[in-house]
Order: sequence, then structure tokens, then C-alpha cells
Amino acid sequence: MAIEFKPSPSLPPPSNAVGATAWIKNNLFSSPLNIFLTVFSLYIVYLLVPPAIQWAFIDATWSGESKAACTAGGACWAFVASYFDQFMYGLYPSAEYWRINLAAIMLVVLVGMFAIKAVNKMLLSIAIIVVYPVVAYFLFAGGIFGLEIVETSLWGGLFLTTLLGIVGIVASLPLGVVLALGRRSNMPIVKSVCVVFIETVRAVPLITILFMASVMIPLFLPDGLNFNKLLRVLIGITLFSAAYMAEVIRGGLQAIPKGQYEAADAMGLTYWQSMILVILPQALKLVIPGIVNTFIGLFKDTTLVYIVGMFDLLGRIQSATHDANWLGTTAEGYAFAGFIYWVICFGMSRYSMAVERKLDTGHKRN
Amino acid sequence: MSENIKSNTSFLNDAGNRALLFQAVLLVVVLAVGYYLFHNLQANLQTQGISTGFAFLNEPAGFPILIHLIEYTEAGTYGRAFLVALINTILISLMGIVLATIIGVIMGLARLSQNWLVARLATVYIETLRNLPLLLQMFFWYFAVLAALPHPRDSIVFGDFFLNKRGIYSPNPIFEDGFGVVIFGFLATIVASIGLVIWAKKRQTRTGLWFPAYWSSLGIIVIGTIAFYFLAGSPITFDLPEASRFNVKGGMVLVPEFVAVLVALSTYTGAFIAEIVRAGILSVSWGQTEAARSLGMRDSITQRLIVLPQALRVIIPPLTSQYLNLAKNSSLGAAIAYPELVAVVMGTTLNQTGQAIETIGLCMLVYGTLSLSISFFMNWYNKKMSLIER
Amino acid sequence: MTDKNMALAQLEQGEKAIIEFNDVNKWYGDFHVLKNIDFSVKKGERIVVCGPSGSGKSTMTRCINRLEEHQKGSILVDGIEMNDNLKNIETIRKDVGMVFQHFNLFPHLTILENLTLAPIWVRKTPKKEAEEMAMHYLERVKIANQALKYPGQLSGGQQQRVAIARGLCMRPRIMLFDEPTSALDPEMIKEVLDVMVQLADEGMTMVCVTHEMGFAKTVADRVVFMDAGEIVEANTPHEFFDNPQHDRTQLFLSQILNH
Amino acid sequence: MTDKNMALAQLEQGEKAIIEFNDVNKWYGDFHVLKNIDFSVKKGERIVVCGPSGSGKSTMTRCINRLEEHQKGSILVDGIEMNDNLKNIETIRKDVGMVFQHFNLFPHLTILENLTLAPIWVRKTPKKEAEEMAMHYLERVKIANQALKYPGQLSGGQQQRVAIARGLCMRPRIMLFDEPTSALDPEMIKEVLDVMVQLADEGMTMVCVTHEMGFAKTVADRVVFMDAGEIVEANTPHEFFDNPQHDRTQLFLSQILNH
Amino acid sequence: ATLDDVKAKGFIQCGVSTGVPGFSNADNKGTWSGIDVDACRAVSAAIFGDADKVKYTPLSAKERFTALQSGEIDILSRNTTWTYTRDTSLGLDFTTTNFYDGQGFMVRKDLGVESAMDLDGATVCTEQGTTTELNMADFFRKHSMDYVPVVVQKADEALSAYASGRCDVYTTDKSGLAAHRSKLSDPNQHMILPETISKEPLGPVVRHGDNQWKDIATWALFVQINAEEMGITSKNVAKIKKESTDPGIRRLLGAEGNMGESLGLSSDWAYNIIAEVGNYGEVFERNVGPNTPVGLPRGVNNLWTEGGVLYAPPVR
Ligand SMILES: Nc1ncnc2c1ncn2[C@@H]1O[C@H](COP(=O)(O)OP(=O)(O)OP(=O)(O)O)[C@@H](O)[C@H]1O
Ligand SMILES: Nc1ncnc2c1ncn2[C@@H]1O[C@H](COP(=O)(O)OP(=O)(O)OP(=O)(O)O)[C@@H](O)[C@H]1O
Ligand SMILES: [Mg+2]
Ligand SMILES: [Mg+2]
Repeated sequence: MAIEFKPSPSLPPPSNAVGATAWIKNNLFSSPLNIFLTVFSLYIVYLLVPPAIQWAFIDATWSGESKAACTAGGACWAFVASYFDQFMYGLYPSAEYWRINLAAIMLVVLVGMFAIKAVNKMLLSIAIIVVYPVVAYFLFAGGIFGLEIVETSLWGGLFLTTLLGIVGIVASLPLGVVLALGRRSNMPIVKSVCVVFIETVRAVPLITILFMASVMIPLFLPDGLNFNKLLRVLIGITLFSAAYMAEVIRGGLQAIPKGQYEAADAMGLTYWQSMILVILPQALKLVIPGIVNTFIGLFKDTTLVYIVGMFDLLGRIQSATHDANWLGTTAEGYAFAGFIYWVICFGMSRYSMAVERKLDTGHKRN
Repeated sequence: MSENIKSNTSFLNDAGNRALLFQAVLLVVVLAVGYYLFHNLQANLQTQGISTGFAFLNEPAGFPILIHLIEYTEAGTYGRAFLVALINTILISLMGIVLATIIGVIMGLARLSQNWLVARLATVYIETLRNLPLLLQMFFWYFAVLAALPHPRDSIVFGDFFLNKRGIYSPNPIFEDGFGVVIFGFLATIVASIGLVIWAKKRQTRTGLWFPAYWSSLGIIVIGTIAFYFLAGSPITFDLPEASRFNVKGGMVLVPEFVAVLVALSTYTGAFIAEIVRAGILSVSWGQTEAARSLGMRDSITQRLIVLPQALRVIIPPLTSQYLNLAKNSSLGAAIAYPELVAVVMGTTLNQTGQAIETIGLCMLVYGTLSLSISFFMNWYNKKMSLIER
Repeated sequence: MTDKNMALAQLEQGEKAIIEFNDVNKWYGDFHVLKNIDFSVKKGERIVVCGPSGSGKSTMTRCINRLEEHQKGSILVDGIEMNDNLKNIETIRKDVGMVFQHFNLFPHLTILENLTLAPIWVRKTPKKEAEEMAMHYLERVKIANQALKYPGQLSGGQQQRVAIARGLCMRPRIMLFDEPTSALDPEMIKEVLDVMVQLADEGMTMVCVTHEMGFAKTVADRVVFMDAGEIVEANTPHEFFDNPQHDRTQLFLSQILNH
Repeated sequence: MTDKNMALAQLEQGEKAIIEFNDVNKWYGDFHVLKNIDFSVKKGERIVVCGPSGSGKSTMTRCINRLEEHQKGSILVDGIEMNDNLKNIETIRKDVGMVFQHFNLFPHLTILENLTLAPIWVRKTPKKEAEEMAMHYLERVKIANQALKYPGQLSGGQQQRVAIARGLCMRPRIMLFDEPTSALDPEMIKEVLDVMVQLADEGMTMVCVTHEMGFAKTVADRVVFMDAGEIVEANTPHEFFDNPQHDRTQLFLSQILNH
Repeated sequence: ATLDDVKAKGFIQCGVSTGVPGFSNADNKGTWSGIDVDACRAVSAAIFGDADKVKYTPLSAKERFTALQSGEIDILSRNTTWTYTRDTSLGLDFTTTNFYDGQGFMVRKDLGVESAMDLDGATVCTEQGTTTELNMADFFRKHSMDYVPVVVQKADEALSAYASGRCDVYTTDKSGLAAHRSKLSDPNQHMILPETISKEPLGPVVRHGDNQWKDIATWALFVQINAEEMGITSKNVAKIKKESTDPGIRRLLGAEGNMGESLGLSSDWAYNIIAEVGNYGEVFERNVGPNTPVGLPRGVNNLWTEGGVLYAPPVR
């Protein structure tokens, strides 16, 4: 009768198909063109990497009082070391550094608490979005509880960079949501106001907006009413990124199936209820990667405040390189700045990719 | 039955009325804020005695501009200076776009390369440049790399080319009388090669054989033009750069400000374009390649006729927005002494004349126009190229 | 008065109508999608609507809770006229539950949250109470054990049952169903229909767009057949299936029953 | 020699084989996907390949025009061996047409351009001639009137017929089909199968992966059943369906025919 | 009015440079010093009796006028040249000159250049948005010399471009040259050419239209010059106020009459200026004098009685 079917055993692939040699052959030397490319790439690596390592590590000087101490011919990290505090905190008085550190630690702890299941997310969000900024502001600026007042003009370095980035993104998110909703509205005036705003802002370079914020806003205010330059720049940055954010969020809103809107309507939810309870939570989740990308862009763009006379991380480094004691250390300064910006931006982009992947699997069954 | 109808429609409960009212309020608020700002502006300008208007554009500027493609002297007007700056912006944008595209395509393809090493190197390039602020990169090229170049007296000499801190010097061609002949020759070869392409198409329809018309045309144009050049008696002489007391003198010079902005813009944008190119190519499903292969098409033809045309549809829209970004980012040139729009108009002109509203407005207008025209192009292109579906 | 209107008129005698279409017309742009719909549903009545694709079934149903606006004629639900008045719309939507073809559960909320959302925010029910009620309805559709899962974790049939429970949680007086089973695999169709039959048995007023003729035969008080935006025929299931009046109806039935 | 090989050997006597698998093995990484495939197809023969998902049917078929590389054994098509030699691959691909599950038409080209592309560029046919031939084949698959549309404008069944016509335009000696109907709606399956039956009737050598057992019974000279990378059984349709030799085949058939 | 605003907020917002040693420069603790800084401090002393009620806004040359126009700062004290256009069309008012300067050129010694007339073909670095930019253009045009202008955003970047060899010449006001030279790693390798190609009267600037505020800023400086002329210093001012019988001195120091009233200030406003900030000579010596790294001679910035041009109207 029927013959029983036993699958033949799987054999390991022949040695020329797997393993290191096969890999090298397939990936590096599979054709004459590839051989050429491999050799060429190796040559480039040879040209770039060993000298870079030599410069950055082997021949580097790590401590010293001025450029004169750097005699080894390599990188003069002593420059970065001696200016390190300024790069981090700007001209913030060194006795008060703890205030910035404390605020930073608080933020990390608060955000970290999201991972803990037992914590009430609602309260935590309120703590982060409402309470924390107030606390942080008074910590930074001082003026109460006997904290010494620190002028915003002294704020600088990575501290200022981070501040601009975080405030910019947090403030632009709600504004972006409103603009995005407005742009999708079927009320013609609301829609055109939003479209005009979004498109105008996106059409011009950030530098012009910063310029407006730093020199023009006061001209538009009544005599005597005036506010801090940092605040004006923050407003400029926020409006700028809100326009970009609006477009990202609009993408998310468009991706929500029409059925969701209809189901919410059919249940009798009002417009704002259905937006806040049903649509936005889904839309925002969808566009987290886009939001992170906007943030990365914004974070890089905060360097432009240097052009309007604020000293963020890059600005502090740039002006430190003009110090007579350290002339000729520009490369080290930029390398250091590059390292910090790269770690943060690259880290965030990887994070957003991870989130994307996680959300991808989290939504599907079968 | 009509007694059932509850006519409790108070004004505010009517959806249509609500929308109208809300919009009216918004309009009023926007106008009021606009008017308020405008009013303050006027009041402020008046109390401070600042004159308004664009009359200043006709006044002599009095300041020099490092790079000017059109005739410009210190005696020129602010209007002229504005024009010079605008041209500088356009120049750097166009050159940046060309270079960035070349870099982007090469790096995008390299990242897709089967060669592991090449793909890795491209990845490193892309991930490094994309994640660093552009301003930092400009500073790096201008302040760090520049400082490493030799002093003019120790220039790196390469025939008639010089390289030093002050820039790259090359012979400057001067066109003499007979040059019209060369131009004529150039046009003639172009006409000839168009003819060749048409002939090749016809021949294919007849016999089926392909003729490498594009390569041959290129050959005809290059060789033909060179031939005409010598026939006309070499009507170009060169103004050669030579070392002098301070600088290398004469010749044509690419100043470091220009080079730094160009390199920074194009390598930075190139990294973004590389990702767009890669995504575009990956968006063409592998099935397309397999289908082409199973029809016996060679990989080179497959790429050219199947993959590239489809990838381009995906690539062009984000590519245009990168071009737009590049044009906007060229404004950062202001930070390293490249005399583009922001530097000349919002920098020097604003400072010499104090016309903040006018100068900033002018700049925004230029960028706005630029963006608008690019998005018009985009919409047109999308409409033209979108795949026809049912 | 045509035949069908007479039949309707007969049926409408006696009890008061809870849904009334008076000469309703609707256009999408230039496209006349509902033509002179004149029709009413009494309290406790169970209506099945069928007809070829594109005939306006969904559109008509969605007019009942004003997911779509009509442009001519009037629709009265529970005596309240549908117009731009937001108050009216709100009142009616509270009273009308709706189940969609594609369930339209909110994927970011758990099953329980899906069910309690509207009671809490629209009816202002205390959360506790809303949850108890939700559990009650989940039990009725036999998936109380899934209350804390997310919609994405359930099968299609389970999701549709949740959608029905969600509709019920507002304690509506009318339930609308728009092809509730057509996106489901055959095995799942039955479990959903069972729930619907049970609902019908309890006397809920129902308007149900469906092509499940078995269901129509079992529970419908009337079957409404639409084509090209018109109600062609409305009759008891018995009459409808065994003695269709119009040739168009006959053709449709022959297609659908042979399938 | 196993039973199945004997059966094959018997069938293979007589005419010369146009496709020959000699002990072919293939791995994806460590995964052994084709095991000792030993099999040949004669000129004009029509082979249907079936088997459970993941059994290696597609892989085997794609080895025939080297869309996949095998690592051990040899494959000869029309007497030419498949190896790294690009010339050989090109020659063979010109002679082997392939139709995919997802059609893989070129969406940016019209139907006519889809059909003439390869003749013009690969076979160097004059454009005029290529177009005439294309129209001829389009007529054969009954969609000549769509020649100037784009693939996106056609239904799935129409697209698949275009894909077949595109394969034929190269005047291949062998046609490979990889589940040509499995992405289609039921009504469309028939129109595609009709074209394939017609092709078979004209004597084209065909290797067809499909689960349309009706098609297999009508046109196949042999049915090949694969599982876990092996050919379990290869036999005439009559023998295969009425008298399967292996329990694995029986199991598979019982599943697929009950469906 | 600005005075009321300033009194209300309790400090003066003073626009200064981003760093010119001797004029306005912050040390690494963020403490500002320099002649221009002292001009603001003098105003503060006059109003509040405390020279330290000042907050500083570092400004690039480009930003400075807008910052003042917009009200972001109350007074601009940032080596700003008094010119006709600036005074008349920018909505600004110059108070008076606190430093008489002129534009010059700095070159590397090893170039072997002795005079500005040798600069034909040179590359010149300067800061954007200054009169320097215009003077330089005029100078080279006048003498029909060729040059390559490199106009950099910020002063220290221009200096750094010069130091790195991008330019042969660095041009700005001579005082600025001296100050900047002191910032270079090897000041002795650089020299300032003898030519002075322009008049550069530098002084504090206020917004147009607020005469009272302008008067305060103007007279704060005149007081310092008068004090030097009268031999009053920060050290002896207390003693002189008590002991002096000279009616002029008594009026100045508020021991007699009420000179402050017309300015809206207290009667001891001048006394406070001298006590807190010192007379002009002290300010000069402290910030840019020969014993400082900047090392400028008094030159024209001396009293008229000493052969200079400082001639302040009398306080009476
Ligand atoms: N938003 C819309 N804009 C324009 N036309 C529409 C819109 N919605 C539906 N239609 C058209 O109105 C007609 C009726 O649509 P409706 O959805 O009511 O039909 P249906 O009977 O429910 O069909 P189905 O059985 O396919 O659900 C269709 O021809 C449809 O194309
Ligand atoms: N590129 C690949 N890399 C790794 N594994 C692969 C690859 N392609 C196919 N496989 C695996 O090889 C096995 C055989 O694949 P194949 O596509 O030939 O199966 P099939 O019989 O055609 O199945 P189906 O009926 O689903 O099309 C499957 O287990 C599949 O997962
Ligand atoms: Mg429907
Ligand atoms: Mg398969």
C-alpha cells in the first residue's frame, strides 16, 4: 500500500557556500569590479583611519594649560579639558552648576519612571509637562528660595543647546497638533490661516526666523513691553518647528482610517473628545519616528542661535578657539562638538527606528 | 407630524452657525493681532525717526563684496549689492545641488553595493554627516581645514594651479575674436548628434539593431568642438596665476569661503540624498528585476529601463525638498563670510541702513518665491509622473 | 401611491414610528444616491436592508445617525428631526448604536476601555458603573474573559462581537448594523449572527444591512430591497422571499441564493 | 534507485530531455531547501508541480532559469549547463519564459511596451515587427484592445494574461508558471487557466506550479509532488490522483481536494 | 521714558561688544570691564548711586543698532563710530565721544610692509557691519589699489581668520587693533601700520527722542572729564566734597545747589560717578593705558589742557 514518506535528512551546505571564506568571496571578491572596489576601499580606510587614530589617541595631549603644552603633534585634548565646564554650562557660575545637574537628573528620573508599571501615567505626565518646567525654570534662573539669580545671557554650552531643543520640541508639539487639525479642518478660514502659516514658515530658512525673533519682535511690540532674548529665540524656534511638526502630524492623521472617525461620531463623542480620546493617541503613536526626526533636525538647527549671538555648545567652542592661549585647536573643538552632537542625534535616530519596529509588531496579530 | 419637530435650534447649537462664528472670531483675532503689530511697528518707527521704504536700494552701498559674478564696485547701489548677493545664493545653490546629487547617487548606490566594505563605508559616511549640524561642518571646513593649508608663499603648485589658504587658483580663460567659430562648431556638433540619435531610432525600427547613439554623440560633440577650436586658431588665451607679494595674482580663484560652503552643503545634503536614492531603489520590488531577468535582459539594461525609471518616481519628490533645503541652508554661508543673501542683505545692508523690516522682508520674499516655484514644479511633476491606475 | 408604499402604510398602522424617512433625497456631488426615500420603522421592529452593491444601503443607514447629511426631505428619529442642530444630533447619537463592517474598534484602547469610553464621556456615567455595565455586555456576547486585551489581539468574529457590545453599552433604543459579517471568515459569521439573533429576540429595534438571507428569514419583521438609490420593495420575509413583487427583486434573489 | 526514480526513468525513455536536474541541491544559508532533485522534462511535456507551502516548488522552478543558484549537482536546459557563465544564462533565459504569481508587469510602461521591451532590447527585433508580434499575442490572450493602457488600469486576470503574453513574445521553448492564479479572484482564475490550457494544447513545454487540480488533470502529462525539498512522487495525473503511492501524497491530496 | 523704565526695573541694560580687551570684555567669570563698560557703569552710578546695577548684552556689530532701536538695550556702549548717517537716519542719538580713534591696519611683521600704501593686492579681513568696511573700501579706491575683502561675521572670527593666515591685513580702529593684538598668541610678530585712514569718534548711543536719557548719558561722561580737569579722583572725592570751597567743585559734587534735579537725578549723582567709577584719566589708565596689555598712549585722548581734544562743557 502506501509508502511511508520520510524526509531525507538536511545536510550542511558545502563548504564553498558558507563560512568565512565563502562570505569573503561573495561579499568582497565576487567580480573584478568588486575586487577593485574592495582594494580601493581598503586604501581609503588605510588613508583615513590610522592617521586619525594616531592624531586622536596616540599622539594626543590630554592635559595642559595652553596650546604650548601640546607638543606631541597630535590632538590637543587639553584644550577641551580646560574649557570643559564652559562647553557644558556656558558662563553659568560654577558654584551653581549643581542646579543644572539637579534639573537634568530630575528629568531623567521622571522620564525613567514611565517604565515603571505601578506609576500613574497621568500624574507623571502632568508632573513632567506642568510641574517640571516651572521647577526647572526657577532652578535655572534662581530668584526664589535664596537661589542666586543667574542671567539668561550667562546660560550657554550644551545646557543651552539641550534647553533649546527640549523646549522647542515640547512646545511645538501641541502647536503642531492644532495647526495640523486646522489644516484638515473643513472651515475655509481656519484652513487657510493654518496653511499660510505652515507654508510661509517652511519656505524660509531658520536663520531668517531667528533674526526676526532676535531683532524684529521688539519693533512689533509697544514701547516698553519687551522680553528676554532667550525667550524670543525660543518662540522663534518653536514656531519654526511647529510648522514642520504640523506636517508630520498631518501625515499621522491622514493614516487613521475613516472608520475610526465615524465610530467616534456614531458614539456621540464631540469633535474634541473624539480627537483627544480616539484619533490623536493613534495618530501621534504612528508618527513617533517623524517626530523624533523633527527633533533631531531641530537639535542640529539650534546651532544657528550662535549667529544671533547666543552661545550654545557650538558657539562656546567656536569662541573658545579664539582664545590666544589655545589658537590652533579648532579641529579638536569641532571634533569634540561633533562627537557630542553625533552621539545624541545618532542615538535618537536609532531609538526612533527601534520604536518603529516595536510599534510595527505591537499592532498586528496573526 | 411637524409638531414632533422640536424647534429648539438656538443659534449656537447649529453646526453651520457655530463654524461661521468660530471662523469669524478667528478672522477677527488674526486681523486684530496683525493690526496691533502693524500699529506698534509704525509707532515705534515714528518715535525713533526711522525712515521706511525701499528708497535706500538706489543709494550707493560703499562696501565691497568678495564674490560678484556681475559687475560690482563699492560705488554700486544697495540694489546692485542685493542682486550680487542673490546671484551668489543662486550660484552656490545650483552648484551645491549638482554636487550633492552626484555624491548622493554614488553614496546611495554604494550603500546598496554587494561589496560589504563599500556598503559599510557608505553607511559610515551617511550616518556621520547626517547626524552633525551643518553649521559645525561649515566651521570645520572653513576654520579647521583652511588653517591646515599652506600659506600663499608655500602654495602647493600644480602646473598653473595653486592651492593655499587663500583658495584654489587656476588659469582664467580669455576669449578672443575667433571664439564665435568655436561656439558655432559646438552647436553644429549638437545638431549632428541629434540627427544621429534620430537615425539610430529609425534604424532600430527597421532592422532591430541598436546603435550606441548617446556615447557616439558625446564623442562627436567633444572631438568636433576641439577640432573647431584648433581650426579657429586656438582663440583662447589664459590669464595665468602667478605668485606675488601677498597673494597669488591673476587667474581664476575659488576662494575658501566659497569652497567651504560648497563642500559642506553638498556633502551634508548628499548624505540625505543617498538615503533617498537608496529608498527609491529599494522601493522597486525585486519582482521587477526578476521579471526583467527572466525575459533575458542584462542587468545593465534592467537597471536602466526598469529599475531607474520606477525608482525616480519615488526619488524625485523628496529629492526636490532636499534641493529646497539646500537652497535654504546656503544662508548659513553668512556665518563663514560667504557673501550670500543673508550676509549681504540682512548683514551689511541692514547694518548700514538700519532698514530691518525692508531687508528681512526682501530676504523672506526671495526664499518664499524659491520655495513656491519648487513646489509648483513638484505638483506638476507628480501629476505628470504618477502611475496610471484604475 | 405605489404598491410598496401601500404595503408600508399598512404595516405602519398601529404603533408609532421610531424612525421616519419623509421623501429623503441625497446627492454626492452630482450623483443622486438616495431618491425619495419614504419609509418608517416602528419601535421594536427589525428591518433587514439588502440590495446590490452601490444601491445606497449604507448611505441610507448612515443617515439615521447623521454620519451622512441628506439634502432634501426629513428624517425623524424618535420624533427628533435631523438637522444642523448639534443638540439634536447629540441626543440621537446617544440613542442609536452602530456596528460597522470593519468593526472600527479603537486599537489603542483595551476592550474594556472601548466599551466604557462613550458611557463615561458622553453619558457621564461613573467609571465604576460603566465598567460593570461593560462587563455585563461582554458576558452577553461571551467574551468577558478578553476584557483587558487589545482589539488587535482578537479574531475578527470576537472583534465584531465587541463592537456590538460597545454599541449596546450606550443602552441605545435603536441599533444599526452595516454588513456586520461581510468582513468575516465563514466560521466567525455564525458567532456574530448568534449574538444578533439574541438581540433581536430581546426586542431591540434593529436596522441591519446584510446579505445573510438566513438571518433575514429568521428574525426580520420586514426586508427592504434597494436598488439605484430607491426602495424597490419592502415586505415581510415570507412575502419577500416567496413572492417577490418586482422582477428586479427576483433577479437579485436568484443571484444571491444561487451563490 | 528508489521507486520514484524508476518511474521517472521509465517516462524519460524515448525523447531527449529539454530540462534535466541531476542531483541538484540548494541551501539558503544553512537551510537545505532542495535535496537531491533528479528529474527531467521532455520537449513538449507539461509538468504540474504541487506540494505544501515551503516545500521548495518555487525554488526548483526558479533554478531552471537561474533566478536562483544551486550549489550542488547540475541543471541542463536544452543541453546547456547552468553555471556562472553569463553567456549561458543569457541564452537560456531567452528560451525560457516565466510567469509569476504577482504578474510583475512593468507599471511605468504600457501593455504594448511591456511586451516589446525584451524583443527589442534582447532579441534585437525591429520595433515595428516586435509590435506586430505583441499585438498577435495580445489577441491570443484576448486583450488586444487594452494595448495602450497601463498595467495599473487592468484587472488582475487581465494583468496575468498580459504577463503570459509578455513571456510568449520572446518565443520561448519552455514556459514556467509559478502559481499564476493564486493571487486572483475566482472569476479571474478561469480566464487565465483558459489561456494556459490553450497554450498547452499548442504543444508548449510547460512547468507549472499550481494547486488548480482541475487544470492538472486536464493538461498535465505528469504531476510532481514535492515536500521538504524533495520530489516525493511524480506520475501521470491519472495515477497520481487515483493511486497515490506515498502516504504523504495521499494526505496532501485529501486536504486539497476537500477544500 | 527710559529713565523711569530703568528706575522701575532697577538696572540698566547695556549693549557691549562680544569681547574687545580694554573696551568691553568679560573675564572667564563673566565680569565685564573696559572703557565702554565704565560708560554704562557711570550712568548706573549716576542713577542708582551704585555702578554695578548694569546688565550686559554682548552684541555683534550687525546686531547692535537693532538691539537699541528695539529697546532690548537702554544704552549702546560698544566702540561705535559717530557718523552722520547713523546719527540722523537710524533713529539713534550719539551722546558724546569717550574715545577718539582712527582706523588702521595690522600686518605680520615678516611681510615687510612699512606703510598702508604698500598694501596693493593684499587680502584684508574685517568685521561685518562696521564703518571699517566702508572706510577700507574708500581708502583702497582713493589710492587705486587692489584688494580682496574678507568680511567676517564677528570680530574675533575676523581676527582668527587673520591669525590663521586667511588675510594679510586686519583692519579696524587702531584702539581695537591694539586690543586685538594683545589677544594674539604672539603679539610681537604683528605691527600696526602708521597710517590712520579715518576719524573714528567712538561713544555711547541712545535711542532718538528721549532727551533726558541722552543728557544723563552725555553728562555722565562730561562729569568724568571735568573731574580729571579739576583733579578730583575716586580716592580724594570724598575728602574734596567735604573740604572744598571752590563753588564749581561744590556744585559738581552736590555739596551746594541741586544740579541733579534737572536730569531727574539726586544731587550727588556726579559725586557717585566719580566715587564709583573714577575720573576719565583713571578709567583710561585702568583699561587701556600703557600699563595694561592693550598699552595705548593717551595721545589725543588727553585733556585740552594737556594737548589733547577732551574739552567738556562746564557744569554750571
Ligand atoms: N463619499 C462619497 N462620495 C461620493 N460617492 C459616494 C460616497 N460614498 C458612497 N458613494 C457612492 O454612493 C453609492 C451608494 O453607496 P453605498 O455605500 O450606500 O452603497 P451600498 O449599497 O452600501 O453598497 P455596498 O454593498 O457596496 O456597501 C455608491 O455608488 C458609491 O459609489
Ligand atoms: N531567499 C530566501 N532565503 C532564505 N530562505 C528562503 C528564501 N526563499 C525561500 N526560502 C525558504 O525556502 C523554502 C522553500 O521556499 P519556496 O518558495 O521554494 O516554497 P514553495 O514550495 O514555493 O512555497 P509556496 O507554496 O508558499 O510558494 C521555504 O521554507 C522558504 O522559507
Ligand atoms: Mg455598504
Ligand atoms: Mg512558491
